[in-house]
Amino acid sequence: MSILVDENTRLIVQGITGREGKFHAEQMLEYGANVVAGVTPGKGGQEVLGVPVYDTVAEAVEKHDANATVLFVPPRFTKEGAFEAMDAGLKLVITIAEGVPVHDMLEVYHHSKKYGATVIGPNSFGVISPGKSKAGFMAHRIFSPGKVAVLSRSATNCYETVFMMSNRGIGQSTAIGIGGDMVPGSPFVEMLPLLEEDPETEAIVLIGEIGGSDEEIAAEYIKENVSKAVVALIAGKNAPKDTSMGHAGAIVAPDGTGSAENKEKVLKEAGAYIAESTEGIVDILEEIL
Amino acid sequence: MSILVDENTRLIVQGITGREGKFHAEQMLEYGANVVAGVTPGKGGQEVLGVPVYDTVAEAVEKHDANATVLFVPPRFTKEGAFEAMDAGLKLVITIAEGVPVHDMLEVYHHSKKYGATVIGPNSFGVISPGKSKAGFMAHRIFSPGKVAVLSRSATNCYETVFMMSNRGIGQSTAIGIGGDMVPGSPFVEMLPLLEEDPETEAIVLIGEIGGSDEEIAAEYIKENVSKAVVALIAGKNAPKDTSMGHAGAIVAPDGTGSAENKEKVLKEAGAYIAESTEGIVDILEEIL
Amino acid sequence: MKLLEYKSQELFYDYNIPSNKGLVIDSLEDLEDTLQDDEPVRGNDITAKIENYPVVVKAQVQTGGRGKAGGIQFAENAEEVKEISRNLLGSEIKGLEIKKLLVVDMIDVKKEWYLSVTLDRKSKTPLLIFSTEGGVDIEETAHQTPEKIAKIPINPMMGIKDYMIRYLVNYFNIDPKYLKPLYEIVKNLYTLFKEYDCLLTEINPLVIDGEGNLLAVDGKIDIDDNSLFRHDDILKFRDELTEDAKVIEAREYDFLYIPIRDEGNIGVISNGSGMIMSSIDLITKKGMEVSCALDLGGGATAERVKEAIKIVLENEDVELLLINIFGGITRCDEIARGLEMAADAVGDKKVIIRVEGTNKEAGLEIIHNMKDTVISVDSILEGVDALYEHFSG
Amino acid sequence: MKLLEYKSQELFYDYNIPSNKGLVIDSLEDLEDTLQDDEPVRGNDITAKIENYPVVVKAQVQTGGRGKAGGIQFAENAEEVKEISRNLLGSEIKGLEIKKLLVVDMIDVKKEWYLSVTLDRKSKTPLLIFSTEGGVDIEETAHQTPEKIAKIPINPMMGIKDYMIRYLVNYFNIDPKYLKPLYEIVKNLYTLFKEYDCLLTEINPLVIDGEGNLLAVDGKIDIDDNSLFRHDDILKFRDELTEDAKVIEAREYDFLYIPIRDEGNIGVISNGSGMIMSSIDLITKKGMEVSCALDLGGGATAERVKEAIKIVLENEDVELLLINIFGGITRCDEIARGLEMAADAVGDKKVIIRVEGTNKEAGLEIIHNMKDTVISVDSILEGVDALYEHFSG
Repeated sequence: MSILVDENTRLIVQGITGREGKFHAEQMLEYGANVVAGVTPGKGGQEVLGVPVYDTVAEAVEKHDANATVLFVPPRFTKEGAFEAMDAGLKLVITIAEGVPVHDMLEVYHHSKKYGATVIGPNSFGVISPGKSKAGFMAHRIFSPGKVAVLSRSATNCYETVFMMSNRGIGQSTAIGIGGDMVPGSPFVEMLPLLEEDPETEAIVLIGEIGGSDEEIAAEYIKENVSKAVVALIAGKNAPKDTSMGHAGAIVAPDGTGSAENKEKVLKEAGAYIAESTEGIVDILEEIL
Repeated sequence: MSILVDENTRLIVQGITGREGKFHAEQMLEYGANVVAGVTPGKGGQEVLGVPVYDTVAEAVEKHDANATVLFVPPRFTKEGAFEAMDAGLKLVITIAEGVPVHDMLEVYHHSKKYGATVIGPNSFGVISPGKSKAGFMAHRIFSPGKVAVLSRSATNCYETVFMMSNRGIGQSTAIGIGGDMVPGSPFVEMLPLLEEDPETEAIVLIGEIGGSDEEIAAEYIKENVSKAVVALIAGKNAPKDTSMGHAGAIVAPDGTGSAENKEKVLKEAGAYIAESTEGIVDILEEIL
Repeated sequence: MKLLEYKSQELFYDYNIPSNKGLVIDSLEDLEDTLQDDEPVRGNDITAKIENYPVVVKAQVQTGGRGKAGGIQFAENAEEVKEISRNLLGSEIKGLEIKKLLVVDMIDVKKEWYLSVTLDRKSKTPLLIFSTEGGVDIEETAHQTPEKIAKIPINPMMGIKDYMIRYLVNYFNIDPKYLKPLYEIVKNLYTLFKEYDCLLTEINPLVIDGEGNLLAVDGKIDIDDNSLFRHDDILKFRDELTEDAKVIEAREYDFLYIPIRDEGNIGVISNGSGMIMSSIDLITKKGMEVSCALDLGGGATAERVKEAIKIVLENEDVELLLINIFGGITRCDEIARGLEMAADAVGDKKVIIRVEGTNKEAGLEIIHNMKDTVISVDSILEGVDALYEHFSG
Repeated sequence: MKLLEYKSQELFYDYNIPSNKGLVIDSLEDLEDTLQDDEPVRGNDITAKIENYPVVVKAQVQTGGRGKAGGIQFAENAEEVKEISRNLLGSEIKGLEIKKLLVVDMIDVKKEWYLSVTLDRKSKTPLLIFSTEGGVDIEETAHQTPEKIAKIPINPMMGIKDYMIRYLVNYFNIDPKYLKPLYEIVKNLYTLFKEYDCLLTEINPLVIDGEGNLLAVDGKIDIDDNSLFRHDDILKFRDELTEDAKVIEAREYDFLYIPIRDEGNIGVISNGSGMIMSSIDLITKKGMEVSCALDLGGGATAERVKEAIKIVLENEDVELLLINIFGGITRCDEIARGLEMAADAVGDKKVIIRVEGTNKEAGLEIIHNMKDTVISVDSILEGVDALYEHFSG
């Protein structure tokens, strides 16, 4: 029992017949994920890696009682794919694609709230509960089971952190790619209650970056509701204003909204430990655990 | 403290400068309702019956901390008016108009669920908590304070029932006009939890009629969740199929969906007392209270 | 408002839903012109003419079972079209006058499907219904073999997505080549459903013809009466519907007139839909039958009450009249004066009247001065008892 | 993608938002033709010509403070337009070349308002922002007198409703005669915002002219880069934007090149946005400055790595290069071989390289065989220390 994804997750891979989808489905299967079906319109009836493929998510859900999906579909089809998944009754939809139009995500975001579905990503490595299951494309070898949850807008900063954590004997309960886009399906604040409740999580690493207000909103929540230790890093302190740093969401507005300074300030006020580098995160974890 | 409307209700009347709006605002004020403001676009700055009028609901809410609204606007403007009210933050929206297009109500219905707002009506007499306050056009003289809640799709059947109840010494906690349309803002089932919780309500009268499945859905809920006595009447047993009986919602589908027989059957199975006439409702109430 | 078949077909055409072309005939003179000029007489923008015989001539009436009643006939040539038209135009099917005929190409039917979008009151969403068993009574299919019908609720903020159709195609084992055309038809049908405030848009049958095309061969559209203010193009067709003349007459006074049972001999007038239904229920429970009911709505004046009484009593079947008023906005004295003014129409017929509410005393005073065929009662139950005393059914 | 003013004005025109007419000049030759023929040279469907002098000549560059920098000038006659154009075209404002001029009618400005629709990341909805204090820096106003700015979140499923505008008109005490035209403009601006996948649509100032008309006199539109696949008409204007040549060059290889600081002398190459930011943060914290950064994205081949290194090192300001790779899809040996292939571009410049992850050993073997200006480190902190040793800032 971990949050979002674990050994009970019956996973669908949308886009399983594509190059990326197939490659990562294989990786997921190797890692022990219970990939019960794949979906590719027009490819229903085939098998990929021994996994049956369906034309629609609804069929895959009906036949295999799936309860989560990960989308390896191009960014322009992510909205449609997420809608199809929610419409088929799935309450966990993990989206990977980088480059999803933000207006598409607005629709997905508001729909998911209405349906009570959790959408992770896009522009995310996915979700992994080390030793149990994974749904996404993260390099799972660097992860190790343990008691620290990691939430990250950035894949690479998450990898750096987790790599050092594992090397220094600090395992992870679940790592979630919040994603680097302007409108993530599930901002930090929506994951925090799950982690606060999760008996397998003892501390939370929050890897944020410049842009938006999701870290500030998380800080408000942490202040009032999170009893577990939170270690936070905000990347992009020295990025120029009004310039996208690669992630569509990593941009400080001309008026200063989204600056690293403010995020660090309110997180600190909320009681979080502030790390100066990914290595610093692990130093703090070693100290407090 | 009654459900929906009571002495703490700070009511707005949308359309207060219209003939109907003004007449019923006066009635409501006479009854003791706390009508804090009126809204009519283009009439902001005026006063009606000593009540200040604003151009927008948002202004009325800001200035008077209103927490509910009743709409005396023509059916074709009901959707817009309800949206404006919800957008201004109001969580209780009472709509009166007969003849609101059902596709408009579909939008209002789904929006209200998203916002967590309660919409009563349309095609409803409103809501009254006798002796405390009222929001609507019901003939309040026939009501009397007491411990029986009345939910009714029909105004006239409600009046008949309440008139006899009051004459025979059975008062009402709150009476709610569910409304006679195909898609009511709040079907029976959404009012039942409030009444089950309400310490001032001891028994519930449910006046349904042919058409739709809202009585069946209510029956399911009653079976599992309602401990208080429920007395139900279903009007329209002898109405011809596929013919609207005046209320847009009172129509049995060609396939028999919405028949009185089925509604009575499932309500009975759910433990409700079935009355054969409005007078019968009062007979049963006398017996069980 | 339920549109006639030809009007539904026109809307299908407007929404790019392939339907079989047809021409509409509403008089024999027009028919002569049409057949001579080889030009259509349709009062709309679809051009059509008879190009190939045989054709099908379909009576435009709002009732099921037209075929069995002789309302659908085949013609091999122009003479036969004239002959059939002469027979059908002006005649009646199930009491409904045939005012218009639709003449359409004969379709080479390979398969018949069922497709509709309806408003599902249970889920408060539009509902897409599809079956490969079309051309028959869908309610029958739903009852006998529910697995042969697929029902898909449509999220109104999402609309029709192609995965829904992929699902249908797989579920029913349909040749994938129909995926795209079926998707287009469903999407367009849903757009029509939304844009015209429909309660129902139905294609039955949706036909696959000899060339593998999908064609809407018969259609039903029901438009929300409350939305007609924004559909002028539809409103103007209301009068051509084969409705009860009394319904139309009552509508002019803003009353709702409802024919109840052919065998009934009791008329009911009340001021509200709920009371109408309750009155009918109680009367029927006593073994009597209601012929018709009229809803005054709120606040009727004496003048309008008079007209309402005349409309009901001019129905020859009505021998007894029950007036049941619970007055809020409606004033009891206006009701009483209206009854007074309708004395001629009442004649010797028995009227049971019950008034309650606003100005009851003033009303009763007027009523008590009337002749003794007007019987005043104090509740609906008393009223029904009084009816029973005079019931001759 | 931030559109130039003239392109924003064109979209306003397309969406029925009244804007002041203008013509676009991109060469002196065209200008001559235009002034002679009295015909417009705009490459689009808006016809405009200079009808009345004086006019305003506005440099089309993507930066604030154009006016102060001489980018907005007034001309009394055709000669002055030519003179100004000769001076401006091809010159630079804040390092950005002026490729186009917009010549517009001089407006008799009575009032200046501010209006925008932006994507509010906090509420995840579009946000309508309005102020009667337009024509100035809205961020300044927001800071100094926040009560002079109204912000209204827009429910994306609901859109713009007229009560929102009624509210604004009352809040700012605006003459009610502007209610309707303002409503139309806001509604159209929001439609534009949605249909063109905008992050920002801004009119500043929205002017009331001498005749009491509302006019969009300057506009900014920012379109989501990720949506450009469905906006071909916009995509083709990307090249005319005055962007860093290196950004364009890098984009051809699907890299993201980000100029960081003019004073910087360190280049950073990494495989992910987060690592880029982290690297810059750590370098800056040590008192050093980054000139530019390049994000390889995932899975770069040796050939592409070579090109990336060349793009960064061809920047003359770059004296030191940090390559920081955490390889998942990206293979460390490909990185190392790319560096090998870029030997010419590297020359004698110091390269600090850190590789971790997939095929690390193979990568390190290649790196260890390189000359000693290539310094291999085992973590980003070590890398920053190594940079500091060689820093000459």
